[in-house]
Amino acid sequence: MPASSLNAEILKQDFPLLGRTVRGGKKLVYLDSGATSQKPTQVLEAERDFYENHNAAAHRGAHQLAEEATEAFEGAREVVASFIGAQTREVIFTKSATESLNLVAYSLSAAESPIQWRPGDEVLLTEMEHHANLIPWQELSKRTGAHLRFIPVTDDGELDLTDIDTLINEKTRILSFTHASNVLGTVNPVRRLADLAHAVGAIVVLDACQSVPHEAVDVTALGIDLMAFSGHKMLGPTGVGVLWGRFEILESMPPFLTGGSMIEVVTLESATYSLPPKRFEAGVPNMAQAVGLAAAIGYLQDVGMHAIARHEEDLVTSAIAQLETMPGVTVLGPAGPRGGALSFLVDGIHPHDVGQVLDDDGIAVRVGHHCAWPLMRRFGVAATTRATFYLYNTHEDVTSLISGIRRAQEFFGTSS
Amino acid sequence: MPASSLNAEILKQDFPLLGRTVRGGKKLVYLDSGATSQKPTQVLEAERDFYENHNAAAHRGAHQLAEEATEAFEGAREVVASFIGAQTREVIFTKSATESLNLVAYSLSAAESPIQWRPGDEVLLTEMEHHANLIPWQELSKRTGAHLRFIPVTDDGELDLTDIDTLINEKTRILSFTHASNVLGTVNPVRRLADLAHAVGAIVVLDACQSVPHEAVDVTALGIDLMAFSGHKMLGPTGVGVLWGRFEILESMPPFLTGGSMIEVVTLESATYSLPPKRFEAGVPNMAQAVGLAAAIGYLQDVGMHAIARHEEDLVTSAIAQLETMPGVTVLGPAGPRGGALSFLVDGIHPHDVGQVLDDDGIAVRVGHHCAWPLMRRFGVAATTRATFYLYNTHEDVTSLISGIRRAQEFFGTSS
Amino acid sequence: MNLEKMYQEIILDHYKHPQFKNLAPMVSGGVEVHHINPTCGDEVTLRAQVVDGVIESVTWDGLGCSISQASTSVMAGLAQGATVENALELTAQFLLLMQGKGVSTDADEILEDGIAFAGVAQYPARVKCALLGWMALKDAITREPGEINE
Amino acid sequence: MNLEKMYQEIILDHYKHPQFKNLAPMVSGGVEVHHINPTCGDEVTLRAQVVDGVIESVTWDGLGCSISQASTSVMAGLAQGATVENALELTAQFLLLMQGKGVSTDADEILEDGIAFAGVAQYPARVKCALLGWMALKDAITREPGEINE
Ligand SMILES: Cc1ncc(COP(=O)(O)O)c(C=O)c1O
Ligand SMILES: Cc1ncc(COP(=O)(O)O)c(C=O)c1O
Repeated sequence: MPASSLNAEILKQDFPLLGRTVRGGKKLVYLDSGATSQKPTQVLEAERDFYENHNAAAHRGAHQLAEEATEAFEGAREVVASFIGAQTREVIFTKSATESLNLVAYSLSAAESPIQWRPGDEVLLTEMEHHANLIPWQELSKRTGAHLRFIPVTDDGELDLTDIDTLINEKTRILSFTHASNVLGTVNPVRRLADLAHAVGAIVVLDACQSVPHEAVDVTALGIDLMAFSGHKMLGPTGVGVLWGRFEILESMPPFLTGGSMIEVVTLESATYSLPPKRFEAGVPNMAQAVGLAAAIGYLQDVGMHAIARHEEDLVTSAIAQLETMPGVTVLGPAGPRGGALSFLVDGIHPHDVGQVLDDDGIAVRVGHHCAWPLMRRFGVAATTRATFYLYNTHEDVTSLISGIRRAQEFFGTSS
Repeated sequence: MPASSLNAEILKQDFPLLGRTVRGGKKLVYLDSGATSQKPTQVLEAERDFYENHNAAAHRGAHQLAEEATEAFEGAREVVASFIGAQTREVIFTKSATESLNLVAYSLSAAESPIQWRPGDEVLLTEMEHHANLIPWQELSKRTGAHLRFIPVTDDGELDLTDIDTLINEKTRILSFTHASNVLGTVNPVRRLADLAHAVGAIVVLDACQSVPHEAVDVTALGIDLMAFSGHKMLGPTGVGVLWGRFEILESMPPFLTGGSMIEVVTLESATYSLPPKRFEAGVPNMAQAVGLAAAIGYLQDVGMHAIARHEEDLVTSAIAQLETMPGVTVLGPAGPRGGALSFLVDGIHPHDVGQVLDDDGIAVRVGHHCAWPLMRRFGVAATTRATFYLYNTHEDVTSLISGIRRAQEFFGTSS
Repeated sequence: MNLEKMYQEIILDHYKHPQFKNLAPMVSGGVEVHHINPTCGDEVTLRAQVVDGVIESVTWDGLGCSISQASTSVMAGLAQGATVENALELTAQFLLLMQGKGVSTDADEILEDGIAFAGVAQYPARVKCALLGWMALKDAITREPGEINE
Repeated sequence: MNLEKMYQEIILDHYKHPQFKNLAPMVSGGVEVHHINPTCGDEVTLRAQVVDGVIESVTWDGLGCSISQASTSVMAGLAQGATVENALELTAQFLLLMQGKGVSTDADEILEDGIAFAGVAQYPARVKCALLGWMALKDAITREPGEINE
């Protein structure tokens, strides 16, 4: 049974990379898990075991290895499904959340899409979307003529729902938004928005990149139709993502990538398509990465998603409290409850320069627009410095961050 | 310097999986590398080293790890480029050849495609294409109205070029075909076809899945425009493929997947796109897999592509010679020179049953339509049994295959 | 598990002498279905005549491996004259057998020759072969008469 | 490499007191370009007046980090009054410096304050910052006069 709390110092030992030093012997303080997480040995071992013992083309051979590879790959699908409260056949392996979201945007704008686009139709997003949940819809809009509309963001970094009843209207065909902001840490009211969108018959898509790694997510409770996330942000390998969809929705959607293993019957002129999930998994799949992702989920479950969420909340609350006492430092986003992405500004020092000083101390944060450029414009900044926390981060890491920022202020002569 | 010949027995020791047994202690004889290859320890170590020492989001962070990850990923791109005689900026990492081919088919049928489709336009394929190089074009044909035409296949399994001057005509906008058949082993005359297609202004796409792993390929010498292949068939990890394209062509193509890291400037309403290769690599990339693929290429280069090609030719020639002496056994495809895919039929025994008997002896072959269903129809069969060879296969493996087939004939009482 | 255990004599017998593999002419009220195994291209065409809930005749033709041919032959033998209800129950039992989930205690009584396929469950890639004809039967007897499905 | 070596005094000076950061009014025959660093959003707007192959004036405005601001300031100082040919040579030298490929022996003479950026080459992610203003210059002085690029 997972414990209700966790010991990050002990967990850290499972992550070989976290033991290394950078910039001439400085201890690494990794606060960039929002971009990509580190991997525990258990995940690396699972991938390796696949390659060394069971590697063959899944679904394609009649020999023992092919059977084992199929079992490993399909077993991984079961693990993912049960992790998010879904049916196994509702889980599609993609290469990334980016592919998952593109799959949806392409499929829903194809000729055989369950949505028959009419002039004036709308797709509703928010001002806080990652480019991965913005540009695919801009492209869809070019193909279908649909108008993009945006739920605005308040100064506190929350969705501004004042006009939600006009934003969600009978022309809304799709609502797609992020569960948790990768910049502000905001956690959005999924169920409420999903219910409003469903009331007008829209399809609801959730970008769960920044939620599934950090808290228990149940797709049924959220009341959504489709959901995307990436393996590499949740202790899994690079090169694997997930698209979940309600089976009825998936079944109504035409394929996206086409090729081997997703067809029923093929002639030179035409092809009929398999049922989901196969319909959406053309080609020899990313088997080892799916297996690695399943191992990552096993690791997260052993630690316990509630313990992880509580631990991160602890860290981010402490970080915010300390940052707020520092002159010249402004934290963006809501006070709480919130996710673990923490963006801040330091008066008179550009985020690149803040990041550089932190890096010199061995502290890895991200600086820039975080692939959410429109949100930056909304806040009138070109960039922020962002720290993100995960299960292996400690209070000591927070302390290092705070001292690093202080050093930056001293270095650039902006400390008072 | 790579030697001119290789010792498969010694190479085999680098492949942990090849040491295992199957079906109750039988020595594994892996003859299914055409579906997916096994991986040497060197590749697994390279991936692991990336995860344990350099893992971070490439192109996205300003800290040391992010620099190292970027260097590892971009270094892998250089390795791939020099392996196929290309410029570095011409190499795009995808998840698979299937994605690469879909990327091309989607991009070339988008509104901003360099091809402006006109009624009556044609896309020319061949009857021997893998579904991955067939169905994406069927879908393109639905979007653009283009007609698909096919270069027929002779009874010997070669392309029938009798009518090539009418098949390639001023309406041909794209010629896409496989370098080497995954079923018949046929190697197609790339340069000749590419030159004919270029003479009418068509874009030439090559499916190099079954050539790049097995012989030295130089994109310039081939005279083509775009080329797709998969890492997992060439000792690399699953979850990584390559699209190569002449820079001028890539630069003229609109993006396919959209999202982070492929844009210049983004507003809520629109985005401008980076130059290739970034334009085609949205999202956090499959870094570890790219690094693994580079290690696989290093391994292949150490052994030497010419030695590999010669070794496989040796094996396949010997196998064909032995099969041809067996009553009731028919080899499909050309006598030679040919690639290493060897399909055959055994009178009175369905390929599934042949495969089952071989499997019982520990011999892994593939049975079925090999994702080339139209080609099966062309030969009037539902399926074949296929053995494929690679650098780690030995003459002993060929002997096992022959005895296995004999056992199948005995078991089903068809041996005379 | 070895080859001999999987390919029981009964299976090889049915394979070499398939029963009811001879499509009866379509009569009014008959149903024809055509099923394909997409992973290998094996096909079966099946015609069934159901009158008042009783399967009066099942005939078939097809291309495929020993397992698919033999299991379709066994299926056709069992289905002749059975009620639709019974045939569906048989199909369910056969499916359980193939999924290796254990079958009811009297399974070998009701499945008769079908029980010989128990070993196939050990080879996941062959399960689809064994099910091809059975799924065609299920499809045919749960349709409206007169339908022809391609 | 440490922080102090990267952020030389000269860099911090230019950052705090950027030169020619004050867009001159557009006059006929002038060129304006606008460049953005897509990985971080930093921007520069640059106006140049070229008469008979000589850069009569370069002014700029922009938002960005210390490195991009300082390097644009240094660039503007060096470019005033230079010939287009010389300015392109300077740009080439600065690019070599940033690529860590070594520069000509008299580089510190011709790049003057620019040589202070040598340490930036150690930080690949910052190289683009240092190049932002220079690339804008190169773009501006190789265009036809009167062009405005967004
Ligand atoms: C000739 C050919 N083309 C395309 C493919 C598709 O490759 P993948 O499944 O790795 O995308 C394959 C292999 O399955 C192949 O043999
Ligand atoms: C909120 C959000 N959505 C989408 C993505 C895209 O994920 P990926 O790059 O793994 O496809 C990210 C991460 O970069 C993210 O934080």
